[in-house]
Amino acid sequence: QNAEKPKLTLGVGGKQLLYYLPLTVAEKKGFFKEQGLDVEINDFGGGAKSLQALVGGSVDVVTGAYEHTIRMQAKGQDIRAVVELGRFPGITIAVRKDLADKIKSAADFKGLKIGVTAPGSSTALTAQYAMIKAGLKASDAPIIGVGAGASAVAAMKQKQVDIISHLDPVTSKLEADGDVVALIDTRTEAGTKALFGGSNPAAVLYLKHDFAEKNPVTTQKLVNAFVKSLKWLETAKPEDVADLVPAEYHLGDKPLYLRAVKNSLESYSRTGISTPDAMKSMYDALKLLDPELASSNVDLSKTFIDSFAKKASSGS
Amino acid sequence: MELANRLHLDAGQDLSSPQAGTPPAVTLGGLDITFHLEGGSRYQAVTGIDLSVAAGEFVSVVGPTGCGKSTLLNAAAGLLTPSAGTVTIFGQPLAGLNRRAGYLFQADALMPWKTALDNVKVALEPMGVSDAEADRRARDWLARVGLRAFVDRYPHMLSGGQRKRVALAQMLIRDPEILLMDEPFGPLDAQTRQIMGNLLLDLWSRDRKALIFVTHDLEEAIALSDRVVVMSAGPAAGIVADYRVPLPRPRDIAEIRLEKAFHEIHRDIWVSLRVEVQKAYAMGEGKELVGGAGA
Amino acid sequence: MELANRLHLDAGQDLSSPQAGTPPAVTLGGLDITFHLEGGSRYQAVTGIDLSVAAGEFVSVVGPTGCGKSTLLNAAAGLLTPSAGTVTIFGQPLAGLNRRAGYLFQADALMPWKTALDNVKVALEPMGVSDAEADRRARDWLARVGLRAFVDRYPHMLSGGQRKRVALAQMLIRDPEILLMDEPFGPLDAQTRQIMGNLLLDLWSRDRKALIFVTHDLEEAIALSDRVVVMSAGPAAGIVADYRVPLPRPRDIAEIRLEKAFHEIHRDIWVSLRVEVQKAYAMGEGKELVGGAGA
Amino acid sequence: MKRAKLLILQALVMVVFLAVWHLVTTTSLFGDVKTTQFFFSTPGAVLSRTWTQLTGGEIYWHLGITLTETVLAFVIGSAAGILFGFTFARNELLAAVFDPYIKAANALPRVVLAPIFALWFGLGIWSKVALGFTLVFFIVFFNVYQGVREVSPTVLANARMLGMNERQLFRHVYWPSALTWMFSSLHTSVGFALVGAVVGEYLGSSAGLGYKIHEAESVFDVTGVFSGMLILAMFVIAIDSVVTMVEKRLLVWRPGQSSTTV
Amino acid sequence: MKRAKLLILQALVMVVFLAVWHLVTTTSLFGDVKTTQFFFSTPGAVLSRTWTQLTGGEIYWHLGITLTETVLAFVIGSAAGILFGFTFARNELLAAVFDPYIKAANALPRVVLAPIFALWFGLGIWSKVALGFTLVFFIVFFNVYQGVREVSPTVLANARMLGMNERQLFRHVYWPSALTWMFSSLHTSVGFALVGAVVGEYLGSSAGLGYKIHEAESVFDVTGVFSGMLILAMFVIAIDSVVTMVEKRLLVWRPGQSSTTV
Ligand SMILES: Nc1ncnc2c1ncn2[C@@H]1O[C@H](COP(=O)(O)OP(=O)(O)OP(=O)(O)O)[C@@H](O)[C@H]1O
Ligand SMILES: Nc1ncnc2c1ncn2[C@@H]1O[C@H](COP(=O)(O)OP(=O)(O)OP(=O)(O)O)[C@@H](O)[C@H]1O
Ligand SMILES: [Mg+2]
Ligand SMILES: [Mg+2]
Repeated sequence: QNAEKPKLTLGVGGKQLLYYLPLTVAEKKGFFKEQGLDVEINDFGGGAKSLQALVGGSVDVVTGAYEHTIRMQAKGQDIRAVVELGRFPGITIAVRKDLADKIKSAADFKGLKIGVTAPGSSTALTAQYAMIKAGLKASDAPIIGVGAGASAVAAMKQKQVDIISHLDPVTSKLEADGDVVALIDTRTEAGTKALFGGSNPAAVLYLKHDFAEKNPVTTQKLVNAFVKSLKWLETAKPEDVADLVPAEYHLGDKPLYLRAVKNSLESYSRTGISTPDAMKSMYDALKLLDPELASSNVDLSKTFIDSFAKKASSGS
Repeated sequence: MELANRLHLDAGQDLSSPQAGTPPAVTLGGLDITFHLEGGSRYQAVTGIDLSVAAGEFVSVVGPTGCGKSTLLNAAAGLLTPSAGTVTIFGQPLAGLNRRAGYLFQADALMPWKTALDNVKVALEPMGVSDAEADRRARDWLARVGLRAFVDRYPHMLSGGQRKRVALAQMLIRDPEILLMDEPFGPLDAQTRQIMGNLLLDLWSRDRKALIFVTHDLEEAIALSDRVVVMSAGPAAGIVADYRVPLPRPRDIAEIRLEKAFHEIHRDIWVSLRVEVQKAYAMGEGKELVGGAGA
Repeated sequence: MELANRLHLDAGQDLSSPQAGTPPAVTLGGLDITFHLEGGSRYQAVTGIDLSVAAGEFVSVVGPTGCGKSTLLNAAAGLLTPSAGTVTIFGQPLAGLNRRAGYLFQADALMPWKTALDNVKVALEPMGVSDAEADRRARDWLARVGLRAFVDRYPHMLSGGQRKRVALAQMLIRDPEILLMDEPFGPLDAQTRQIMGNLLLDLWSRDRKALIFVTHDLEEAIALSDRVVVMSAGPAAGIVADYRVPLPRPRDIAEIRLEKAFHEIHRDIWVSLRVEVQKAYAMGEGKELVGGAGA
Repeated sequence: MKRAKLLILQALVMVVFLAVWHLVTTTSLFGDVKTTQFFFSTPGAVLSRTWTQLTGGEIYWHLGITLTETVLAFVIGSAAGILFGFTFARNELLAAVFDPYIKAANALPRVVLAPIFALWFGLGIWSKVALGFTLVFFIVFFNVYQGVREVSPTVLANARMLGMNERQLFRHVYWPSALTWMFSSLHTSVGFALVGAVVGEYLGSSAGLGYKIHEAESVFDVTGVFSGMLILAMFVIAIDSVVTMVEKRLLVWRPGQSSTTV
Repeated sequence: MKRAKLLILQALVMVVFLAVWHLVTTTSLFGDVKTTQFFFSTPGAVLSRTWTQLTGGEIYWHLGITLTETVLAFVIGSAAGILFGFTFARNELLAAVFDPYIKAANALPRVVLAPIFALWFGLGIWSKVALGFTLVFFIVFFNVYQGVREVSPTVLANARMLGMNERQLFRHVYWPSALTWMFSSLHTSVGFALVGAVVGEYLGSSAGLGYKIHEAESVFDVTGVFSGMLILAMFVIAIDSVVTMVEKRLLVWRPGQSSTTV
């Protein structure tokens, strides 16, 4: 059966991030081609921008945060995830080395400066969630946007922030340089459980509902490709990943890259399917933090279509 | 004499226009021009100016420096709206620019980004003359003002007198019905002045142009014109005398200075002018009133 | 006569400088000035100019329009580096600007962003005069040129003649040892010219200034100066005659025109000038060679 | 009278703009209402949000920070632009040697430089000032450079003959002559100073209008984004009118467009 | 001779710059070598990477796209700036009415507008052109506007007295008179056109230099970032010299800085 739309555009906010590794794997391993798809990948300055591109119709599908689908449903945009790529958020909350002996948990964050990728982003929400869980108020510590790349590293090295809630490779870089000590690490199952009480969908492939309805075959093929790359990642060693991706991705420091991959490998989804529990835990966290969502009533079954991923898993 | 001249002003039109009945080319009626200054004060440059120039008439305007001669030409050209009074061109009240007039400015007004040739050529463009024809005529005119070897120079590469001659060619090539000329021969030597003067007379006498000619050279004014108008010193300058030049045409401007009638009228005008200049100087120096400047 | 004058050129210094022995204020020796034109061609404006002006001497320069008078003054001011020849100021070869000279430009050179008063005042700033003192002296000078009522005007609010007089005050207030003046009285009426001329003579005679005065008014040149230098027509203009004016000082410029000696020298210069102007005109018109312009 | 007419016309433009905006975002003439609102919100929502913000106190704190950054970037950037513009215009060799480097520097995308600024100047206001500076500086620099070279040769020669030294020439000739050019560039650079500050905040900060806008954008709150931009716009008009006032004062000497009679 | 001296001096500046950079990043005089290299790479690495890229073929594809965007943004932006500049300068009422809106529009942070441009113009080159346009337009606009108003009143009056209509005035008076102003603004806006294109690519695209830089930046490949910027810089110098050539041709009539004798 041929895809209805073999040529499609995919949006992503920071393709090189380990967060989106399954995409690079699918691309480099040729899984899209295998399915007869010609996918043009558009890289955006951030997750929000790629979502806007989807709503505006500039891209067909997006690899982005699951959280976006909840927000969009709350705004009446029927955007749904079709395959889960990351089962743990992959966000690490770390404290600066020289404060490590004083700050032991989120309960001690009061008054400290917390660096996040951007105000309102998932790194910010995770940090605030941790504080609320520890009995503080979300406004007890100033949230500072430090950006996504080298500027985040700079902010920590210069002691502009005390705590950093960030993603790889920033976290691994800081850890490797011995600048920070991780407090909460949602790259691992244990860390995620400790914070959210269960797994928590992170990166997903999402699209407009009508796209899935109009192009079921295309969607299925896409999901097949992603599930295949998840399967590959399940057994891959950090070295395999390093060999697969372009050399520029190695952060100019291969041991660092290997370390970052190793830290992250556990967080990729195994099946591509998210559980309702995990989805609910995410929604509850959002409700707690975002006044706009607090009063919302989103039907979570509309945020994730699991039939494609199920078919892909059983098919392969 | 003074009185006679003043009377002549009113009767001027009939006497001076060769063809009575057609409306005069330029009529300034009760013209007042007041400038706004910084800080709200005003300066009344000229007041109560009545002047009529018939088609085919050559009128020179003389007066002490700063009395308002250029201002008068600006009003006749439509570049300046008078505060009071009327400007009538061939019987029509003037609204906006005076399209039937050519104006030779006192200051440098050539386009600095065009060569002498292009500056003259461009004057023909609004008339729809073809490029080749415009080129030919512009070269011809530049030769007539003695600048054949300088056609390709930009204005900044020309001397003051050369620039003035380019401006002259630029104005004359359009052959306008009314010529307004503000010290056109100022930066020229006496000889070149005569050559240019003869050129101008030639052109003027061919068809019935009206000419208002501002100059500081009284001899030149008399040698060239039908009437010499003397303005008083500013502020609030007016016309104090209007002399008819009783010399026959055609004239050779070099020769005419030797005639007796020339000397008589020269002396007359000189005296009335001298009074005005001294008045102007006294005022400017502030010995009398710092007059009108704060009205 | 012609020959005598040419000889006088060489012997000029001793004859003309009231105090032989001190070096002349300005000496131009074998001056050549050639301009580069677009497209690589050249225009030789003046060539082989030898001119010496002693301290205390008043020299007028006359010549057909475009012959190179302004160019000569520019060279003496140090604004233009000659292609060949030397400029010597009080015995010192001139390098860079001539700091001992004041220059009245032919074109408008007032700072448009300063009022008449400020334009004159600013000339005293390089001399370190205090502000109050500068103000007093500037007002005084503006009054002397007849502009007391116009001190607060910006240049664009002044008439052409008024601007020229501001520039005159601006130059004279500094009291420079050498005065270079390019048609200073061009846009002034005959009366004002005389007043300004007397003012200038007054100033000049007080201390031994050297004065190079470019004018188109031959009568003015004779009435004011010790020597009148006549330039030939360009291109490659030179000095063709150098007349000493045999009139006694002090002079009243209005009266002096009535003397016989005045008329004689006027006629002499007029003739030699006329030849040059006609040559210039013929050249410009291209009847003879389009000369030198492509050398 | 004339002033009133002008204000009415300006208001009219505003009303037409709002009406079109309203039409686009609340009727389905131009596509799906939900999608258009996702991108453009509605004028009503934006205005009411702006009102809420302006009457609340919090925004003024952010505005204050952005204002400080903008003014600093503008002042330092124009001062440096003026200084370098003059220096380079007066020193041909210097200008010729550095010309390619300046052109190249002007073309560097500032967004990419943000991490370096953060490194050098920290995350406080100074990294934003630096970003605004890089925008303002070049605009002012090129205009002042040109302005100085445009000085009328005669006026300059005259001033030099009056014996002015370099400093006096600067004060009495170059500076006034370049003023028109400078003000033309200042009108552009006021805007760019603000852009620099906001983009800097957007890329990493803890306060300021750009921070607010970024926050709103991250949670897809377009209404918040537009109301932030609206506040910004009002803000720049205020700063610019100060520039215009100064300009009017300093350029009194200029001949008006047409001759002025009563 | 003079040209050679200039080139030597320019090379010298470059060498000094590289030497300082080298010193900072390879010796521990200015802090930890690893950290400084993390932020600034080393000149050797950047140059060799640039060399690899320029000798490889791939970069030219990206360069081509960025070039297209830059040129389009520059051409359309300046054309619109010139057009509006002239129209507004010739129509006082229009200028007065729209003045605050133009000032406000100039101050909007373009980064925030990127999604809207993507919506309107898609993800292809046109959304980047739009971004570049918004930068170029205002710079050119303000300068042309001022340039037209700077026309010498006497020259204008003379041209009008010669009977020129609005179109002829434009061709023979306003246009040549505003040229100097325009070119001054074009030198700034060449850079900004490129900034617009690159930032647009940086914010969302699948090709172009900005894309390459963004890619490099997010994997901490500073060497890649700097080599991208270096290529960019060489690039803008090339475009700018074209502008300078055109300028030289069009402004032959201007008096030189000093009087020219042989
Ligand atoms: N824009 C202006 N604002 C104020 N006053 C002005 C303005 N233009 C001219 N004046 C004044 O009006 C008077 C007449 O000026 P105008 O230029 O007509 O004199 P003029 O007779 O042409 O003198 P000149 O022979 O010196 O050229 C002068 O005193 C001048 O100062
Ligand atoms: N920058 C220049 N480039 C080329 N030629 C020039 C330049 N400046 C002047 N000339 C030429 O040199 C000659 C002398 O010019 P100059 O201005 O000295 O004449 P002038 O004697 O002062 O004339 P006028 O009495 O008309 O002012 C003229 O023919 C002029 O065209
Ligand atoms: Mg006048
Ligand atoms: Mg001259």
